[in-house]
Amino acid sequence: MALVTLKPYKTPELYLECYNISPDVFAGKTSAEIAELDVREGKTTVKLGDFFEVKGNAGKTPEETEIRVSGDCSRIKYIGNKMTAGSITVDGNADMYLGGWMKGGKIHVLGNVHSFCGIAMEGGEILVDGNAENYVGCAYRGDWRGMRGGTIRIRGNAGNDIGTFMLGGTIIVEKNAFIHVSTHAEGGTVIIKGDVQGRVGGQMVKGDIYVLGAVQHMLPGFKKVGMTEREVDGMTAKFTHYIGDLGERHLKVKGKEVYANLYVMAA
Amino acid sequence: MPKWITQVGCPYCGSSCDDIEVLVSDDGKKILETRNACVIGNEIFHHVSSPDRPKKPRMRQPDGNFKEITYDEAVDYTAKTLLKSKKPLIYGFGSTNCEGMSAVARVAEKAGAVLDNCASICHGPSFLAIFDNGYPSCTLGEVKNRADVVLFWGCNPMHAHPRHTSRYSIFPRGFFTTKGQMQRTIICIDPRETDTAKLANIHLMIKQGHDYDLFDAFRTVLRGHDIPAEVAGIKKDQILEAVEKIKKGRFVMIFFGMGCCHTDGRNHNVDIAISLTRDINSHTKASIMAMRGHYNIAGPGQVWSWQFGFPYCLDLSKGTHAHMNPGETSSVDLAMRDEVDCFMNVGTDAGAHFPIDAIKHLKKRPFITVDPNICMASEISDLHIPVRVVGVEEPGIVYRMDNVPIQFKKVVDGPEGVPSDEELFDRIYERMCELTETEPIWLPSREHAKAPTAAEQ
Amino acid sequence: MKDKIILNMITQRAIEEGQAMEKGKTTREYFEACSVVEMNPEDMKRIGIWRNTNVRVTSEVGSVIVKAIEPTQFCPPGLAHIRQGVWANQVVPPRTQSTGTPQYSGFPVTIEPAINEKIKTALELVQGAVGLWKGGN
Amino acid sequence: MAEILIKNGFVIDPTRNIDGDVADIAIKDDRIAEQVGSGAKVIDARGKVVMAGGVDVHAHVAGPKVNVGRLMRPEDKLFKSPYAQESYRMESGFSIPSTFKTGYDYARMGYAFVMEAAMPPLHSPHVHEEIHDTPIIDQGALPVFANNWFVLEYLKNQEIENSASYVAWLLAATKGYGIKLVNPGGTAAWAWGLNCLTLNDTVPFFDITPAEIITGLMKTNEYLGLPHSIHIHQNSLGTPGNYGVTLDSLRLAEGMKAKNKFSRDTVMHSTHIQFHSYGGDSWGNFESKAREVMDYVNQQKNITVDLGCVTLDETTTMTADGPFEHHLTRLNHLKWANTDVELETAAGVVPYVYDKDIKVCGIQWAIGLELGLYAKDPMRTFITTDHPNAGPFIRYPRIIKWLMSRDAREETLASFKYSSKVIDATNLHAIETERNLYEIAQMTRAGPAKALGLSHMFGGLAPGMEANVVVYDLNYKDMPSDPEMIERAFSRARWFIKSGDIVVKDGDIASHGNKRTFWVNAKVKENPQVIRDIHEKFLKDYTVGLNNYPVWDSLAPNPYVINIDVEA
Repeated sequence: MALVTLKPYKTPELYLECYNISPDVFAGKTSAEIAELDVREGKTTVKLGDFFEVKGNAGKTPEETEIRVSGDCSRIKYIGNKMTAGSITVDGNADMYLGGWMKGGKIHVLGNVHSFCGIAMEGGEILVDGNAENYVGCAYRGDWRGMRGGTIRIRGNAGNDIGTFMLGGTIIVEKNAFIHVSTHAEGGTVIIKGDVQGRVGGQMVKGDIYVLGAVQHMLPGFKKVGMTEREVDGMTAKFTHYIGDLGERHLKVKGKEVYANLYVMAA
Repeated sequence: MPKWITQVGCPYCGSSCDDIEVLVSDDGKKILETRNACVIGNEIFHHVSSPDRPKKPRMRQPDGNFKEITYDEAVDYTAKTLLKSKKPLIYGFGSTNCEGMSAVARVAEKAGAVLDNCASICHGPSFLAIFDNGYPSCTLGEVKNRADVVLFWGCNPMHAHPRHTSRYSIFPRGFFTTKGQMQRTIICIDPRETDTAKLANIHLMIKQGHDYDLFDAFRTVLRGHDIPAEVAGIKKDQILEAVEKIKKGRFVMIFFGMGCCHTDGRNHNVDIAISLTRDINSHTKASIMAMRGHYNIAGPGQVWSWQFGFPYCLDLSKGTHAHMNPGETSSVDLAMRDEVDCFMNVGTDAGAHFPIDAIKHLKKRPFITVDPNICMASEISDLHIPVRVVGVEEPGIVYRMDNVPIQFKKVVDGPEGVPSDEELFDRIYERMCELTETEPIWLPSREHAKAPTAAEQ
Repeated sequence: MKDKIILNMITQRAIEEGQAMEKGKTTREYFEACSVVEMNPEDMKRIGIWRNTNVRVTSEVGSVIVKAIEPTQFCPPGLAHIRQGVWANQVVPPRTQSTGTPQYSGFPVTIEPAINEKIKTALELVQGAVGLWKGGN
Repeated sequence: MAEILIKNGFVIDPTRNIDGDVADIAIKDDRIAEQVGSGAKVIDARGKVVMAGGVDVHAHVAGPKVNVGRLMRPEDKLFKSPYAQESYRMESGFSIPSTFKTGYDYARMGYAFVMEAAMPPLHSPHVHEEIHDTPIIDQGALPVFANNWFVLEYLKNQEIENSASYVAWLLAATKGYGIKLVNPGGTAAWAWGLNCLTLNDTVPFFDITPAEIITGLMKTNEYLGLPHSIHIHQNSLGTPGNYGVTLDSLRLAEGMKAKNKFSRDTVMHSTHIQFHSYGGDSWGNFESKAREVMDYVNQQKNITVDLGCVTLDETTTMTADGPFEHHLTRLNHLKWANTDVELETAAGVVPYVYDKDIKVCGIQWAIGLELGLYAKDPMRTFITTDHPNAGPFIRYPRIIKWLMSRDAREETLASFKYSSKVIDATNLHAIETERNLYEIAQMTRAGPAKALGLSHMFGGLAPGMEANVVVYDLNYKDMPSDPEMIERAFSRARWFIKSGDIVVKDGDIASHGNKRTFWVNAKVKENPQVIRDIHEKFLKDYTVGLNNYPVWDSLAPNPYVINIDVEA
């Protein structure tokens, strides 16, 4: 692995759109070439080197490229956009669209992330040590094809719209979530280890949700069908099993409707 | 002799009534009387003749006071400010015509601006829901002529759209609804007993903020499943009764408003309402409609959709393509995150209608208001540029809440020397081209074709 | 009796507000239409005020003095309503749930009597917020 | 504008039976001229093909339902704007491009005229707003009539004269071009959630059948002598086994005579015939009936068709056939927009993915091409995709490639997951026909121009015609062996002169030209009953004032009005 470090030395006046901070773009480039990559600030085009001190050359391929952003990226959008391999570590917070449209590789953020983290993700791994704002692992506006694969793990809390229109992959929120989990989902798994306020699984067609804490307001479209023991993220526990959303359409397999599952850990 | 002008459009709410009659003075300059308008519409027509209206741009001086300047100076300042900004935000358009919205789009494209309209703080979530789930809707005439079950969900037309219920939704006798109100079942869902709820056959006094749960209950019942004894503060029996009425309807109409868009879940409250509408269409005919607030607030959604593909929150700063993602490119989020470096408030009053914190953020940078009247935004602006009042002094196309285009007349002359929005923005655009030494892009067939005056019609 | 009460706030349109707004936001009519909070008489009783008493409404983002009135449209206990406009927006949280639209309705506020406090004009509130107010207090 | 001489190209002009002759085309101002002076700008077209500007008889490019499609599909725009050019307006959208992109993309392909295929009359100001924001290309729009209350009532009583007076009034009020029928009666039924699937289903309340509506409007059209024939989207679109209904509808033209002053000799244009040539009785045994349908079209000389070819893209369906879109959303579960328009019509919009690995999509693709290959008279069979329903219009060059190259077809067919099943359900695999450039010119220019009654202006290169001339990078004498080159050449014209302006150079937009809006003003003698009916319906049933209904002249700022004096 070849390590490229980006050390922020200047805060942008507005926000930077850094579609280029990705092993796919860095691969095969020297630190000088990387510093010359375009980033956008509003309608102006500037250079990555105008804001970051770049050290180290990238590997030949994305797989061999490791990027470390040693500093705060609270005003940096699109880190890891569309990346397919390699890794990125951010030593602070990151702004919107972290790992958006990501297909492979690994991103680790030590701080918090803003909204739309892992939007339309297809593969790879995102790990956030802090909190996430809203729309973790969501679809782009209007698209019925949301997150299709990969794993997003938020060690802290997350806001609303987790896994909206999700089709596959796994999202784990280790603390609490606000509202709207797996809305419109047609696959995938969301695990909330803390509490959720409500609207869990609304308009959900297919897929699984695990809540290890409490659901404050259950939707009327979810029906209790029994108790079950399940293994979740390395631990086994007893859950109350609900199916739903009974208000939504469902696919039929051999004449029987297949519902989405909501497992709430038994007290 | 003063003259009555008929079939005049009213530039107030999304009902966009076009049956107003206006008595205009001999010299064609003053409005003496109106007929058919609601109290609010009436106020607008009369306010136009107010002597306090500003007739010249006003620029804030270092001492904090305004000084009148010429339109040329105002145009020059605006053009330079937009060009200098890395990411200006141009917001508003609650009260302009489509001609103005088209002209401002050219300015925004040139300025690399974010272009947003009042939907952003109003029915924006409805757009998000439409993106996700579509919009099975109809024109208001269909409601008048056919609807026999009408739901008002989180909306209060008796206050926000005063003539809606008499022209379209509750009282009118239509082609297949010859008995008017007698033939309609009105269902109102609102946490308060509003004046609209008082007109309803069924009022479900929902627990505020739990609309999504109640919609889910409606859907669940409609699919033949059981629901808990109480949902969102509403007893199961009442829910079953309402669903039964809906199923028995021949044409079910759902109107929804800010009770869905301004509360927790925002877009998903509308989203699931659309799902419900889809479901009802498996039983009978059903449509849904957003109670849009202003007479032409559907306009920018139309104009910018055909010009750029998005109805609001358009980020045109990327040069090559337009980008939209409310939550990121929406005015209040941009303001709170300090993501823009110039704010232009056009035909609306962000000063009064944004949360005050957002205004504090925007005020850190140049702040320009284009509006016929003195308003909160104008009074905190660095520059206020007055324009003519659309629908009264300026004709133009407006889109009613059902997206029907209506050609609004002009009834009186505007104050001398005061331009229309379109004229002003074209001048700003031309100045921007001069300053950047670039050729303006005019579409030859389009530009400056003037709508007819009332007399010509 | 308590000295303050927590209510769920909504801010919505009213025809009085619409009419006054078109007359002008600096008019007496606009002031009277919008600088009010509608709350259930039971809730008023809980903090020991009569209708038409000034109260301080405080949310997570700020506070504003308005006059508590009996609802013109029935408001159940626990719910409060300030008509949309300048006074409401002193307390509306700008958070949007990443949808672009602020939390105009459904946010907690604390309401307490402020009998001797003056209700500010629209201009004072807005200009005051951005350091442009030149009138007295 | 001035003089231009396009020298030494291979000229293909079916209107004068010219097929690849090397010749010069002279342009003086906005017309083709016999000759020009020595000062003319010379364009060297040596080794390249020269044709008249293209004419699209049917595309949904402007108006409310197109815009609903744009509005509700942000994902159609994400990261997509391939050809955006500096110092032109921003371009946006794939299957439902912005108006700017629509004008630019048509121009890049060398198209001069595009007919907006369905205008809801109440929304006509919107249609014209979009048309004037669509640069370069000339456009007209067809108002929809077949579910309009006035028309249904007049035709129920067989009052052709009243129907004609109303149609003439509405064409003028909406600045419309001709008579469009969409799912006759079925859309009116949809207002109550119903449909008319055969020609003899009665329309609820109005007590009239689709067959009577079609015949009545055909008579109305010829009574008025409009430039275009009636333009019909038939009942039962997109349903397995619908070819029977299709043939029944086409047969209604038998015995009808065209009566007009525009050298149009057809009385019915049946649009996107691909969607109406289906056999089988379910999606399981769905199969092609292209041969049956085309055999009839070939022998029935007074009808024209356009193909509506499926292009195998992710696209957006939109039609005034409200019940069809509802049916579609129940099949694919994707978002659904609908707009019922008071007294007039309806429309629906649903995204659709024509996935080449789905058997039905492959069959649909084959049917469109079969129709184009079975056609014996390319002057009566036009290339379209029913944009954006079967695919976006920017795929016309790809359809041309498929029609011109069996290899290209076979390559596509072979790439299907279920290619053998598609082969079983269709005839395409066995068809060896390859269309030539002359036939392509008939199917994209000369033919549609004639059907629209515009053969005196468009579709050919005779002196006196509109100076719409396009130069494609194709060598008539040495056609490329790689079919991709055909697609590429038709996608980006080397030169395109539109009404005398050079609007495209080397595939890029070079000017905004001077677009026009075409509409038809048929003057009939005053008809007091119809005037009374109009006033009454606006007073009682509409929610818009009659005064505010007719489209302002300022909305069609550069009009080309075709005036007709209808003899009593």
